Amino acid sequence: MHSGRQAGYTFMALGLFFLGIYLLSAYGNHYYQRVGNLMMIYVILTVSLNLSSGIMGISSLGQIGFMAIGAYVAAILTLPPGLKERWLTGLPHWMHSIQTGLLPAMLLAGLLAAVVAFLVGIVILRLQGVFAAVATLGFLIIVKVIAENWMTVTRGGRGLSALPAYTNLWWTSTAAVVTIYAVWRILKSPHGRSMIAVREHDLAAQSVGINAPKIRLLAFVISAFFTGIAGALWANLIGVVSPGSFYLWLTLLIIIMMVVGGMGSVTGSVISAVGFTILLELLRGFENKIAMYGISYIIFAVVFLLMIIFRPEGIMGDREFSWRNVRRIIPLP
Amino acid sequence: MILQVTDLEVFYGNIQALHGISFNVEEGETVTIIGSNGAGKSTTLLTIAGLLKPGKGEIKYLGTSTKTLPADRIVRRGISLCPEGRRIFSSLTVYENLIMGAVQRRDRKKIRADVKWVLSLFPDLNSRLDQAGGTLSGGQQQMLAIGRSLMSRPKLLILDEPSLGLAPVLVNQIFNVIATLKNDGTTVLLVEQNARRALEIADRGYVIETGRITMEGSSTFLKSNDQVKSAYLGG
Amino acid sequence: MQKKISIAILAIATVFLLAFSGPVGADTVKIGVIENLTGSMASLDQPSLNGVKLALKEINDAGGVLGKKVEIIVRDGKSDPATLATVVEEILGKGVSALTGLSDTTMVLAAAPAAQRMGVSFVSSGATSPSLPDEVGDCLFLEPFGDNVQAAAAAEYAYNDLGAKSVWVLYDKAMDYTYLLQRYFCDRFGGLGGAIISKATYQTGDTDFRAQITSLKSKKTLPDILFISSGPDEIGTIVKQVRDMGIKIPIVGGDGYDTPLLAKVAGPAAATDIYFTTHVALDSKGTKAFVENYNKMFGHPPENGFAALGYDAFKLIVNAVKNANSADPKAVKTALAATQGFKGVTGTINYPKGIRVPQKSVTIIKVDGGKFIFEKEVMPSEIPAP
Amino acid sequence: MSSTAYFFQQFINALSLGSIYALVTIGLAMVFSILRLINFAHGDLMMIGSYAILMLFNAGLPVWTAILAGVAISGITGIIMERLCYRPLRGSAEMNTLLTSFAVVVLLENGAVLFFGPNTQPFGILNFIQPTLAVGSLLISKIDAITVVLTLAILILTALFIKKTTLGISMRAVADDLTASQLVGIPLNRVIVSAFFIGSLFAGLAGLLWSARAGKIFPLMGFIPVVKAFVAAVIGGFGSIPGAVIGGYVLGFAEVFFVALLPPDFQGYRDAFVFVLLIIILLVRPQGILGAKAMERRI
Repeated sequence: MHSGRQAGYTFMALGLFFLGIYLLSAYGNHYYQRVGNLMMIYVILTVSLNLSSGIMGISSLGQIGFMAIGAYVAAILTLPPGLKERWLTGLPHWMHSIQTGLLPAMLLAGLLAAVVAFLVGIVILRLQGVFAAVATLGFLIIVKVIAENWMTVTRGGRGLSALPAYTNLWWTSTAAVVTIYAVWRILKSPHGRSMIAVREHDLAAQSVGINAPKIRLLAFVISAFFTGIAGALWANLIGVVSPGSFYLWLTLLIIIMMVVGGMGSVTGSVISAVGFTILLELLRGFENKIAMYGISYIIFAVVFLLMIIFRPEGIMGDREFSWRNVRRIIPLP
Repeated sequence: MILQVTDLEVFYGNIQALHGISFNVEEGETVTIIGSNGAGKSTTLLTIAGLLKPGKGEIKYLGTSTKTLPADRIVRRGISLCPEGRRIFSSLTVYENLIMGAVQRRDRKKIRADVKWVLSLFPDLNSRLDQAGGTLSGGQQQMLAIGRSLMSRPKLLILDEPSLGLAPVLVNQIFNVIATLKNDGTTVLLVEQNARRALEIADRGYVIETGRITMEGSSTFLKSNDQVKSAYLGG
Repeated sequence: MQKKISIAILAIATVFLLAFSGPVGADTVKIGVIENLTGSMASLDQPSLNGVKLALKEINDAGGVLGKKVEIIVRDGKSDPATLATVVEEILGKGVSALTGLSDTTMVLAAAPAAQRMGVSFVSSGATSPSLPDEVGDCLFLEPFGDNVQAAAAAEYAYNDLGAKSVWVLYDKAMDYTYLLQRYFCDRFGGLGGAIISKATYQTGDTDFRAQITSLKSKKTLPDILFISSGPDEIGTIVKQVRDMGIKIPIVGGDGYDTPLLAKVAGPAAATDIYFTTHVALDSKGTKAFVENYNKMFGHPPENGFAALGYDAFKLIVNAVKNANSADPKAVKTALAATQGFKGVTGTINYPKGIRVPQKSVTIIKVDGGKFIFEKEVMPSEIPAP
Repeated sequence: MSSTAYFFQQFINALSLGSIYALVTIGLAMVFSILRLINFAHGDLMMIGSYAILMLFNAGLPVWTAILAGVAISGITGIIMERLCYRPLRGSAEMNTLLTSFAVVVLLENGAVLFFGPNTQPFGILNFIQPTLAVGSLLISKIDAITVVLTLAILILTALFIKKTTLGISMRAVADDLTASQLVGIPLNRVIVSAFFIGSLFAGLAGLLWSARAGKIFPLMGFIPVVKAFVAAVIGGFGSIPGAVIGGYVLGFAEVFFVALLPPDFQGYRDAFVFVLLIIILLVRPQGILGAKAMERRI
């Protein structure tokens, strides 16, 4: 198929997507908007996790730690100055009077998460497989403990509240599109091929001149950047950040979304994040109907177990969406 | 016929390693399979031992199919594979390694007697019974590996490259033991890169190349065959 | 294959969108109840929901309000702020007159802002941070007293009635409630002239407090009392381990102690010489009926004080609906803010003008041999600023 | 209290905490050494064991019968878990089995919430042995004494089992070389099931001791001990059973003395400290502090 035509389709699809976003923000009720926002944030989280874990093959259980860092950075930046002065006495004085908007908060959140990922990555990425998983889980717990104890900067277990509700569907959907595009481009670039090569065979890749530690670190840092941004969006969506919010449940949720979508497939991650957000809402509805609270997580866990036993490669494996395949079933012009 | 392999095909994922090989071993015989690296020798043996599952074909042991049995059941039936690279349990003692060879047996007294018997075959191990397997020298490890295989009292002993990487003196020692076993009536299937030695001891042999049997015959025939000579016996 | 899946997902999504956008009937008064029925907060919020259900039954048995039946819309927040923020929108979309539930400040902070934006009042049934109403806005009401009130009452009781001049403090660092409670306590106790010997901390979920207790034992001079600021799940274990290690000093604490677990986990021998502040004495006349009815409905007595708080919070809302003579959220809010002399199980609620933390008296309970004994009802003379 | 007495008191605290960690860690390490599976659901076996004991006791069984039956139920649950969740995944990627164990955690914990209710329940069935033992100025709670003695007895039995019995040697052989152990005819399923069973029995027992110390049980009680056991396993060199025991005690001592020796403002950082320790050990001595050479190739 002609590449110009593919680009045309893509722009049309994007146009439709944003039209949908417009309709939802203008006419949808708050509940659907909220679900839509969370869906977009889960898309960002899953796609960026897929970069480091699926495509690059780093077994990380600590991804949500970067989200926590992003969320706290954004929370501190966007917190009204009066509250900042009262609560966050450990901040440098000049920061008390600063209150940024969402965009700078998001970018700084992403950057700081990336910097931390860089430092942590240098140390932890020397480990492989389950040991990397254990160490990154350790990182997640360390982040939580610091958030719980660094009273003068994070306000401890009480968390930071009264954050301005900057986040809306335009922000989350744009950030999601940017994340998907960026990860897609990386995947299709020489870097992406190096990542897959290192994942598939570390030594062989090194022998053809790929700097494996560097490429692993790169994937880890970029992934943390987008995860940090998701954290910032989350903070200004929910309006309160606390240490317990960024912990095992979210960790498990996005890993499951990634695995079910297909490790290595950006398309799979998007489908899966969207699908699971809806599935979880449906299950919640079901749970309310029969008033057996907790059953939704049980079903969720069983779905995952069945999936990993009978279709461990996930919905998409490592295949990607292409207009060519779409044309096979739907006659596009 | 103790072992009959027919049209065996084995795949690693999408890659086909064996393209339908057939051979057989008669009771009391010593049969060798020779071939170069990657020809499919070890794949064949691991499939017989039940660690790899064949895509197609049949493996019959004493008349019944074994291809769906798990590895431990195959050992219980009387096939014992001494794997390439020895693979002894390095953190277990020599004695424990031997006991593990008899893990399928319940006759404690006979097991003890068999330990003595194995030690008589490999006297070097005698003084090292309590030493960890990993601390043995290469030759001793090979002896231990063969000894461990013998501990299940196999009707069919399969040896995969028993002389690989050993000094000539040790190679002699290993082959002497194989000769002893042969004389005692044990059926032996031997895979060797050292084709000369293998054909000296074996009654018959097969040549395997890229997953296919390309030649078979008595040892004398193979030894005198020009192709075998140039490819495996160093001209 | 993946196409089929995505089509299926789309289909499901459509069904789901339709299913949840049904018309809102006007024949009942709807009240939203948002509780964490699963996850870490469930042990506080499930009893709270039970309290709501009991109140609902009583109200509807008595004919409802404004001639209509009352209906509750319950949603589980799963102890997860994102879920809470979502389900609160879902409930608000169904046209509720007011919302209630939740026992933890962080959780309220995740759920309540949406209600504030829509102008629907949210009566927090269990969160006790006195600054909460100001952090959220004029739609947020506390049903219980603020932590500053009960902490001050505890400090004054310890200093004046128990004659304590020094205290050792142990608190849960991971909870807003426990942190604030000990802070207000230390403010007031220090203000009275008492000495704080030292503080130690633990975290929700810990089960071993011996290291902290042993370091207390190593002090040259032991304090007169221990102030242990803990939630209901840990206090029994702490008391047990304190007493196991031979420390007989009186223990003082807050409403987190108000659970049968305290005596059951610690055992009657250990659960002695303990004093705590709470909303109500569960053995007093005013609560007898509540405890009996709860027992009848659920087959067991109230798990903890949150059951009574949930019960009261719900009745408080219905009372406001009655006073407003309307189920309109704005009218209900105005009526709530004007609440005077509402008699609940957990005390009498008045909201002074512009303040949405009730002025309630504090009950002090003494625990002796595992039995909760009503000691006195007090109003602290000085209350630390929120 | 003199400083020596203080030290000894903390020593006893650490010994008893370390004993429970050791018990939990053995099961984790046993399964890991054979399957390379980190079973996060191991902690939930503690929960299931404790609930089973309590329910059987409440149903009128004598204490000791209830305990034996409850511990056995925990062991059987371990076997079921292996059969339903882990066996179908045998041979798949390490990450997949790790995630599966997470899913099992979600399943069991939410199942328990549904089945037993979310509330903390008092666990006082050992209260009849509660009183403390005074030795000089030291106070030793009897449950601590029982914990330490019982753990020691179990450790000795385990050592004998691992060292002397065919099944025990088989476990070590499988841990050593999976392929070779199949070739010599070790029945893999039987060994794996045994490892799960024994590990789960110990988890059930650890659950009993843990719950008796805390005096309460709740559906989510298993997670913290399993994460700690995890750290202990790493300290000891993952998969090594003597290492697991040592790791358990090292962690018990580290935790107690961290809280004992540091000012309260830093006590909250205890878990962060524990995990920094874990990461350092993984990097510097991945074979664990025991440092057996044979462990290195596991990483």
